[in-house]
Amino acid sequence: MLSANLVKPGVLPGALPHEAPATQEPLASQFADLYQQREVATLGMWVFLATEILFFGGPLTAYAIYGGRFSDDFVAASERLSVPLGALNTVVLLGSSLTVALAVRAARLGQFRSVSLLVLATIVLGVVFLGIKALEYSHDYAEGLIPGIRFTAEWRPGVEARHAELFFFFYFFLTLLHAVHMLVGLAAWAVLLLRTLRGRFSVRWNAPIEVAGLYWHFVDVVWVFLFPLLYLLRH
Amino acid sequence: MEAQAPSHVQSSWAYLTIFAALVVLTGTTVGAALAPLGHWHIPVALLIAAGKAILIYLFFMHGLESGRLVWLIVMGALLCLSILLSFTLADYRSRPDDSHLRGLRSAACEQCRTTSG
Amino acid sequence: MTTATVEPRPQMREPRPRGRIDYLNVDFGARSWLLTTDHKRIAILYLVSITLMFIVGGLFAVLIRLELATPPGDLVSADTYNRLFTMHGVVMLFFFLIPVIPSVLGNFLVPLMIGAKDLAFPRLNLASWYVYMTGALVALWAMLAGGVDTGWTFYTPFSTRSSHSYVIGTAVGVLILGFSSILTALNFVVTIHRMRAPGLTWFRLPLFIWSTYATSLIILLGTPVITVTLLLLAAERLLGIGIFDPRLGGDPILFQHLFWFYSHPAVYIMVLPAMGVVSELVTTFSRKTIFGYHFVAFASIAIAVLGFLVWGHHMFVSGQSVYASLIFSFLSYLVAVPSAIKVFNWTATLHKGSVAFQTPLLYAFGFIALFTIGGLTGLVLAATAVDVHVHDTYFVVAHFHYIMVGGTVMAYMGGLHYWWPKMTGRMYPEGWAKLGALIIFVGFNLTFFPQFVLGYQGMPRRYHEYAPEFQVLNVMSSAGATILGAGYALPMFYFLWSLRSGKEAGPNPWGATGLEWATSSPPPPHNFETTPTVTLPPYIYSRKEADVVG
Amino acid sequence: MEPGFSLFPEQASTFAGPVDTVYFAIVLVSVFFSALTAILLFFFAIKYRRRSNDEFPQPTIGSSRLEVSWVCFLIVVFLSMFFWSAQVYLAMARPPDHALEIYVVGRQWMWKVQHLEGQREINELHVPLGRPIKLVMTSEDVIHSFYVPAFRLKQDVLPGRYTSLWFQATKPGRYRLFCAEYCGTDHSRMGGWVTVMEPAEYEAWLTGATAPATTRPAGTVERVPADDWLLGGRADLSMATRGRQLFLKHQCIACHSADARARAPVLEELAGATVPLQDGRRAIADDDYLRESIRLPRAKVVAGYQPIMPDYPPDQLDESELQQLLTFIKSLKRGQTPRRNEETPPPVRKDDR
Repeated sequence: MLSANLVKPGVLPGALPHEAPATQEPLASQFADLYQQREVATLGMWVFLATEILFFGGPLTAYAIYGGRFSDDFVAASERLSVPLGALNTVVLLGSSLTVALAVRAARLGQFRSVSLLVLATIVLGVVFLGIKALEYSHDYAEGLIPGIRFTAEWRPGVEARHAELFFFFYFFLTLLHAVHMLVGLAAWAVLLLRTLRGRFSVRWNAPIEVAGLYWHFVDVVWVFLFPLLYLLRH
Repeated sequence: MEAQAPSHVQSSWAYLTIFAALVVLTGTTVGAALAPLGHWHIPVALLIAAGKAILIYLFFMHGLESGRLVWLIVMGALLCLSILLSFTLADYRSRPDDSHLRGLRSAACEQCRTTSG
Repeated sequence: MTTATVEPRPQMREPRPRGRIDYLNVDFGARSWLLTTDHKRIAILYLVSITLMFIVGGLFAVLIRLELATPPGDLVSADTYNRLFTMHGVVMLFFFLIPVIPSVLGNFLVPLMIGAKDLAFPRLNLASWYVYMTGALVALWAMLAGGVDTGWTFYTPFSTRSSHSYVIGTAVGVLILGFSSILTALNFVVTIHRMRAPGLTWFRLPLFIWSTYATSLIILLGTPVITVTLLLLAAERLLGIGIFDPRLGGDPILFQHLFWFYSHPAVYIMVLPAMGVVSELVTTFSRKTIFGYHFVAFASIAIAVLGFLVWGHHMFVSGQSVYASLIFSFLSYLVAVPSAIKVFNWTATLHKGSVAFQTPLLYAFGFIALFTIGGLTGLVLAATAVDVHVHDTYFVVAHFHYIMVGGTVMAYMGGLHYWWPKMTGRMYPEGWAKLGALIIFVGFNLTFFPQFVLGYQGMPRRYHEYAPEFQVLNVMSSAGATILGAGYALPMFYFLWSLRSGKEAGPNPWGATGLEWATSSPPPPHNFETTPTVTLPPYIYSRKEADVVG
Repeated sequence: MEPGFSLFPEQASTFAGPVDTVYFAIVLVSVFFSALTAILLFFFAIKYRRRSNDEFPQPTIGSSRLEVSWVCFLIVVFLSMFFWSAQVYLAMARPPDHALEIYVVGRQWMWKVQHLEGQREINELHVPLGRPIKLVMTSEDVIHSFYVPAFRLKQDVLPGRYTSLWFQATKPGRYRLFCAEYCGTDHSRMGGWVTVMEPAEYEAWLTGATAPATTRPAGTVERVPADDWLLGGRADLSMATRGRQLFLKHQCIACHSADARARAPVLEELAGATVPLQDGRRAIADDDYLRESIRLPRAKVVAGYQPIMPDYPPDQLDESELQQLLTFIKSLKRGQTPRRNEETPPPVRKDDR
């Protein structure tokens, strides 16, 4: 079931001549060989990540403009967010990036038992991240910080409530956008976990894991920028 | 070219050290937020975040070994985003008072001000 | 891998051997079309759906011109008219002009021109068509349910506060459509980078591939911004948060910045593929290598890059700072230079060529002449002082119709006629096609040239009723519109007619030199019997030329 | 605006001449290049038409020297257009300091104009000949655009902010006024006339000698709600006086009194001064600053004062009243702040104004 052929690290695993194709050949018809298919998959993901940079860039530009104009109100609103939970979330997500990096490494080495364990760890860390976010959202709801729906929080005299509401709109818009990307990533990891367990991948063909890894690292990089910009606005 | 020829594979220790560096940087950015940096808060926070992003790109995303084309794609997207940001900010920064235009006032067309015809 | 030497002599009479498998007769039935992953069939699916959207957009245009034949608003009410010009804009721009050449001609030709069996991600390509149809259906539902009256620009705070129409429905339709463009562009970029035939270096690529590549760059970098801007617009309209509404602390000019950051590069998404088509037509029908290949190729990339720097020239009078307006005006003049290089090189290519007057070349000439006028009136609009007078008047309407209808649609018609034999294996009727081209050229100029004069006289755009002194020119414009409408109807008939009883077209009816002419017409499912090897730069027509360059 | 066919509208402002000149220069260059392209296309196509099917032309690869010189030539031509029009644009951007200010409010589907002396108009604007006029404009709802083709000028009118447009009329007459930014159902009916009058005639008009003018879109019979706003525009109650009444009516005097030790800054000699703010920044007290400090006082709190001033949203103080208040504040010289106990004319109720 699992091709657990341990290979001495450092040797080019792909070059084993006697490697019997444990899995049926996944070469798509329009490609010359598996190498081209892997190159195309990774390049496709990188181009998609370029569009994602612009996709997150749009609201961040608007956030930067309003941050410049209403800096005091944004600082007052940002102080309402809990920095410990945010920092913890960042570490959780960095951890999931670590497990993904190790999973891709293990896949290249053909150690598919550790690949499935690491992918499982990634999914668990992802769910923990979303759990903490849900906790924060319920905390914000209780305090009446939901823009447009329930924004009843009290502000100290110098703060304009509408600008604070604008800050919280960007907070929810950016973090929900990020959370949606997390969900898509978790769904992808679940599918890949099943495929790994069914032995679909081999040392010669595991590009999907690497491509999903690129996507996940990008979602982590987005949070790396969102955390200071949203949580750590101070005078 | 026969099968998939992945590049060299780093040891798992390398990844662990990168992860540790990232966690340390997260700590520093939180620390920097508490320090009284005044209007330097955001530049410092962005600098640290950029550092973490570069670490993730180079090591976790194999940026080092994935060739010039991928680097070009990432730089292209970041350049495009910086164009959007810088031109929009240029508009907002130069909007309240156009005092800097007083200098150009002499260049303005005289005929437009005197009653002609 | 055999070297597919392209025989640059037109072979017309070669009878099609019975029983040869091509992408059309390899399979029949709805399933074979709706679940295909063959880029050629997906191109045909796009051709059908985009032509339908063009007809819908055209109907709105006819109603608008009928209303504007008389100064008072007597054909339709003001609200209906506002919905008409908005939907004409939305349908024609997002559902026709932006996807047409990349999705129809690009999908069909990119793999053929670079010697690949198919695009990099065939399933993603089919998904792109389904996403397009979903977006189109959502927008059509919004139109039938009540339409949208904000103008295709959705300016706030009118679109988020005062408009009582289906703004969110249309915005979601356009938003979904953005993903379809992104998927197509992603497919093209990866295919052109990684799946070229052996020997096909970047400077041996046909110029249509260069311009499709540059278009894909713009789509990939621009579309995400409009997608997220429409999301912000829908959020503001639903939640009442003051992102762009000044009453709640927002700034309407920020919406204009984010909107035009995509929407100006979008006009290059529309015109760049047309330039690629014209480069192919001019070389083939003058049987000469393009003049200054490197300049034309890099001009496409220069347009893609500079296109992102100039969006502010839409906002000279919108309350943008004088400083920013001067910067945008300066850069807008620089972005005009690459287009002028292309026009210069097309004209120089004809010099000492062997020019054959066939319909595609007539459309190419129409493009070059009308695009030059459209481009030069762009210089008028880039001049800040003059733009203050002509902004939001019919001068602007005439300018962008000269570029989009005189430019892109002309080139699309030329490209459609040029590659029709390759797509269907049949020739279109030459006589009728030339007549159609002439009618379109005359109708177009009669419709839109008077609008330049109207614009400078000061007739604002999007007016349901106008001052009586503008009537003379408006009647001319409306008359021209009917001729233009007839001009576009004609090809639809003879193209369908040619499917049944058009002459047999051999693999290379025009004697062109692209790789797509090295395979049969219509091509087999996997494009080439054996993957071709390329040894020569493109557009080499004669033996002498081959050894001069080879 | 005599009917009849003319290629371009009348030149009725000092900008019309320069703008037309720049326009014609660019049009001439455009006609030259378009004609050159068309003639070359036609000439090459006829001269080098294909005579026989196996005719193969000489290979010419292209000369980069020709291309580079073409590019340099283009850049010189284009940039000269840029500098020429930028020069005129800069003149448009900076109104002269002593311009006559007229206040304009755009709302869905009419223009409401107020003159400093108190005269009010709808869809009409009377201006004197030969004096620089500065229109200070804002909108009550969506974006409009004040466009007078004869002056070659237009400026978007934004809600929540002041935008200005300046011109100097050179020819008496009546010129069309349009709204150029799409603003809804009656966007095409939101227009009227700008009347340029001799200075003497304008003074007579200002003192109410003639009835207040209004251009009602053709066919509207019913009483437009703005009618009573219009009739209120008597010449004896100038905008500054009306602003002073509002200053007292809304109890601004309670805090903004003459002595500096009070709870709010003194408003004398404020217009154009540089105001130090609490967070260390400095703001110039232009129209936008005054408007924001009335609508959203907590946005920019002056250094040394507490943010205790309440908001004044549009339903308490509409755009026309805010403009009157602004005129009053800008007219305050040293020592002119009204004292608290001064008897003021009976408080003017909203409906009998």
